Amino acid sequence: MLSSASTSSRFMPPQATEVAQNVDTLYGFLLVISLISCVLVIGGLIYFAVKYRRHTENDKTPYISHNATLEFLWSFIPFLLFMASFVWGWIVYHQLRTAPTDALEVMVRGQKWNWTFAYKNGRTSASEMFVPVGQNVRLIMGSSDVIHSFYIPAFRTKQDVVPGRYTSLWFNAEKEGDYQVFCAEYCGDQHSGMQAKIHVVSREKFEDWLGNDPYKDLPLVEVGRKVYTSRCVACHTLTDQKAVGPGWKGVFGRKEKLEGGSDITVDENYVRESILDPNAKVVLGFPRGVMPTFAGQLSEQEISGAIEFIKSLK
Amino acid sequence: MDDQQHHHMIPLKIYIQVLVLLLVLTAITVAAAQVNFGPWNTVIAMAIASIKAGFVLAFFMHLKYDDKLYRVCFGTAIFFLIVLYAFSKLDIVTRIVVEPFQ
Amino acid sequence: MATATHDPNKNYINEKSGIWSWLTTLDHKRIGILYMISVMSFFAIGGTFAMLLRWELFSAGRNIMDAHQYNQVFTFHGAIMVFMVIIPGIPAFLGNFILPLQIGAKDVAFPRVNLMSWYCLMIGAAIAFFSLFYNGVDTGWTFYTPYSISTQNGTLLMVVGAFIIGFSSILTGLNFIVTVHKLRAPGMSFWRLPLFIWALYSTALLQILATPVLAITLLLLTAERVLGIGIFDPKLGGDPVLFQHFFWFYSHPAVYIMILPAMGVVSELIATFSHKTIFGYKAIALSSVGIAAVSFFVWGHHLFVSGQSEVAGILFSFITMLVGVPTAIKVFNWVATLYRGSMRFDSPLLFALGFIFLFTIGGVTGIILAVIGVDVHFHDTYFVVAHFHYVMVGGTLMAIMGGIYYWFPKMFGRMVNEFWARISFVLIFVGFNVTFFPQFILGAMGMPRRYYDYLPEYQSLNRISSVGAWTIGTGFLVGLFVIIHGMRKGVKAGPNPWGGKTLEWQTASPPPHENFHVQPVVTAGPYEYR
Amino acid sequence: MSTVKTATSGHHHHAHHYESAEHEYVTSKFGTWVFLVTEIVMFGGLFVGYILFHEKFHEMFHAGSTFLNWRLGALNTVVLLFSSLTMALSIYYAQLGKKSLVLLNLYVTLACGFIFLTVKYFEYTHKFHEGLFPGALFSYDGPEAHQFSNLGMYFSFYFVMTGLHGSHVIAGMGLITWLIVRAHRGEFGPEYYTPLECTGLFWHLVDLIWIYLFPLLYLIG
Repeated sequence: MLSSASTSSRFMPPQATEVAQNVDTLYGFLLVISLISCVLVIGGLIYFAVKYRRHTENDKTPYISHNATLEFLWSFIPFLLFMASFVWGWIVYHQLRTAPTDALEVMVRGQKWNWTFAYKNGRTSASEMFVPVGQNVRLIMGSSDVIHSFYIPAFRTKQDVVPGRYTSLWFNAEKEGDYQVFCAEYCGDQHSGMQAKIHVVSREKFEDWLGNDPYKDLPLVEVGRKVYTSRCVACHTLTDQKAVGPGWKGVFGRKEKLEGGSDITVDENYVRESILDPNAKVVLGFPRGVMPTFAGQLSEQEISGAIEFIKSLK
Repeated sequence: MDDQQHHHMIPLKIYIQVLVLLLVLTAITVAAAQVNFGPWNTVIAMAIASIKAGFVLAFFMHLKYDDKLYRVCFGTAIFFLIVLYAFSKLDIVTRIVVEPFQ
Repeated sequence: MATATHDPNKNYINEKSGIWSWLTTLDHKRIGILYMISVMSFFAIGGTFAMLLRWELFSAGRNIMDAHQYNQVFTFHGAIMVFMVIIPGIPAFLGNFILPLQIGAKDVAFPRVNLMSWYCLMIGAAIAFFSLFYNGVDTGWTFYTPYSISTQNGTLLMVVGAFIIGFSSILTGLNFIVTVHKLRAPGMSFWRLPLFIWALYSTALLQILATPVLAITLLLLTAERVLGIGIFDPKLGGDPVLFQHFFWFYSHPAVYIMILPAMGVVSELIATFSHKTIFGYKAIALSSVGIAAVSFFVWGHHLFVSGQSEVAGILFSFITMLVGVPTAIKVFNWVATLYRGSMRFDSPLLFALGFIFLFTIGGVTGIILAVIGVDVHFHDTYFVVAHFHYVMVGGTLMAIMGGIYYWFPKMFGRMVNEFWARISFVLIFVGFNVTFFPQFILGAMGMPRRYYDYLPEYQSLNRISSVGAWTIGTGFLVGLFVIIHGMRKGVKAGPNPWGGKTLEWQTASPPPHENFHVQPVVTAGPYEYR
Repeated sequence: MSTVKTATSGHHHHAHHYESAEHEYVTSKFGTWVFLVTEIVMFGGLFVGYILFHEKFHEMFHAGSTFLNWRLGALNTVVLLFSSLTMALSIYYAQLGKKSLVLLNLYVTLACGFIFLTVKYFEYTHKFHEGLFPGALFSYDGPEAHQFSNLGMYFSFYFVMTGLHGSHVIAGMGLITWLIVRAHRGEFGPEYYTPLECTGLFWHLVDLIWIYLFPLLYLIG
């Protein structure tokens, strides 16, 4: 009976958590019921349609108005099947939504178009997070602008991230690997670009990653490149092509016309100000109020790194 | 062709009595609001308002003497509003508040 | 009124002429035709947006438009199809034309309100389209806050447009309830009403009781954008999840406003084209009303992952299962009607059988989504997109096409070209499955919906889907030509070309202004094939 | 095809698709009641929103309601209740065929509408003067504003609810003016007073909504 469950899992992302296996088994069961009911209904439809074709214009058809037992059966049996799948669904849902108490807690912040993560010891990362294998992890999620949704297909779990309050989600990854994270609630232009990766690694690698400083003995330009790949790639390109924001190649030192009509040359102060307060001086032709502020989210080292990186793109 | 049978008419006296009753009830609800019964204030105010509404519906809007269908209409509207309130309230009350750390 | 001598070739079309006679008509049949023209043109526009969507999704990365334009295209596709095509579709077009005829009335209860309902649709649609000049709308047809509050564009105009279109739906519902209660032909008890009328009556209940909540929600959203009242805006202490509660309290009954009339059309088609009385008349009639009633308690299955509490989620999942039972009963009754019938595969029957085929798949996937444990994975993915297209396009649009071809002789006095109508069915049916079945698999693989760009591994299925979409487009184009050709050059049709037993087949085609020269008296049920 | 109206008092030809004037009367009344259902559900949705937020921010709503002048609210309640009576009486006298009394009652009802709106006008200007604007426009910085950051939300509800109700009062007054014009033409009498009855039902509903609005906003807050 569960053969179709295994065939279905061929079209599903890998089952990386125990909950994912339970969800897939339930989905397999539902697929089997659906297959049977489709075969019954559509098969019956086609069989009757072919068998009872019209021979002459005044064929006599029997006056069958109803049949109580048949009608009872085809109401009660679906009702039982629906109740069974409801209860099974409830059990799986309860498992999905009750986080074990000893879980490793990580703060997740959704912001128009990237995800940032903060661990208890102050270590932060963007667009990617590291998690030890076989460890219960509980994400406490908030949004600083609109509704997003943290969706990990491989863990079969998803939870909206609602501004103004916190929501949570938990998982226990059993297999090491990189797992894709999507934003699943429409949140504007780069909704499809708002992705992240969960790296499930061994405990030692995780402890090492957690402890070290991500920019240890990296030149400022490389720090800037890391900041770019994790925070800015969704809206800025490394060429001179405009995505949502300006392309960075050759922008440094260029003279730009602002919305107010005055001119400005792109220097360190303008870049720093645009990072901390993007709507202060908006260049003509670019949408106002789209770039979020990074004040309080980027350290001094990361901001100066970003500036150096932009400067290096001639 | 016009089989004009006279529709039910409420005597003038009853109209006047209903208005007086409504004004008295308004006075009561205003007086009751001055006294602080704590959460009971809301219940009293809504009860009196519902009584007043009942009188307006029954007499001024002829619901008491009219086709029962109109009562069904009014009742269904109220019923589905209660459903909207009940399910939304259930969600708000049973939400688990998630606390951040740090 | 004395029975004037009625001139046989005088009917509602050629009785008066000139555009003004159409724009100020009070005849329910003419208003039905006005709605037909509006709904079909909005469908053409919405369909074009769908073609653009599928072209952009043909391969990963940028094809023909950038992200912001894509977001506007899917918003307009959704809003036009929902508010202007599929909600007014059957009730206002086929319903307006056929309801008075099927219950033996001369017109709907309030003809002027009926015309006002059409103008509400057109004015609302005009305002909604006007948002294109204020750099469009990119919030999705659901207008979720706080995004719909903060985005600077024409959202306000589309919200006001949808608000006005809502009144068109309310007024149609009001007219139908009063007409069914007060203007039935002598002898036509509630248990002798055709099933299409039962479906329209249940839909009217939904239109009356649910649409006003949409009106107040959109009004609050307008006040939110203009005055910043803060009820749905978290920055001012509001609760965006409450917006979702209010929005879906209307929008789930709205999906039953879309499907119930379609079920009514299919009941008519199955009974007439198998020349056999419908199986389980009372069961189908009561399940229409049953679905309408239970549909008010299930909206929370749209909020399973939105931050709604677990308790509420479980309750909504349970009640959604209950609404599945009457839906299943209806499908089983249709198939049972075919047993020992005498079927001729005219285009209306093909669309009815296509409806049952696709609606069954849509229905079972709906049950899968109602199981809360599984829905967490499938919510907001292409699995959901495939599900609601199976029930909306596979359901309501197939029923609209079936209904048009079925009542075409009654409406225009001519028959459509059967061969090309069947070609259009095959194109739509095959194209539809090729488009949307792969999307179930895409959803299972985790591809989220409303995605402008996707990972390379989703590309092959998206390509198949896009090719299928263009086949549907061709199918509907062929259908359009069939209708236009049929109107002008179709073979003349008699009053009852299909051998139907309901009242509309007892008057001329196209019917005179007052529908029946002699007031029909009903003595038996609607499907008396003895 | 449309209802043909003749000048003689109260005589009226019903529309062609009805069997009799009585049939038209009953159908129109049923149609009005179904329309009232949509009004009740719309205002009801607003009331549900208000009650949900009232229970969420209880103290803030209470503080907000102290700004309202409950005496003006009570006066408006009395005015609307009285106008409900005069509206009902205009139908009563139409059934008796006393055209002058019908007109008198309609004029009094209209006058009550104006009184209601002027009282609302003073309440609104008083609030604007103090800076009690809805939501984000809230610019009052008295002690309560420091105590509750979202005090503006109470006034959002206040202005949306009373504004929507006020617009329905204006709509009702428009209908009554149309009735007055037709009453002057002598169209209403014992045989035909359907428009009076339907407008009356609408006006009573507007009064009914104020009966709930007054305690919810002014008294318990």
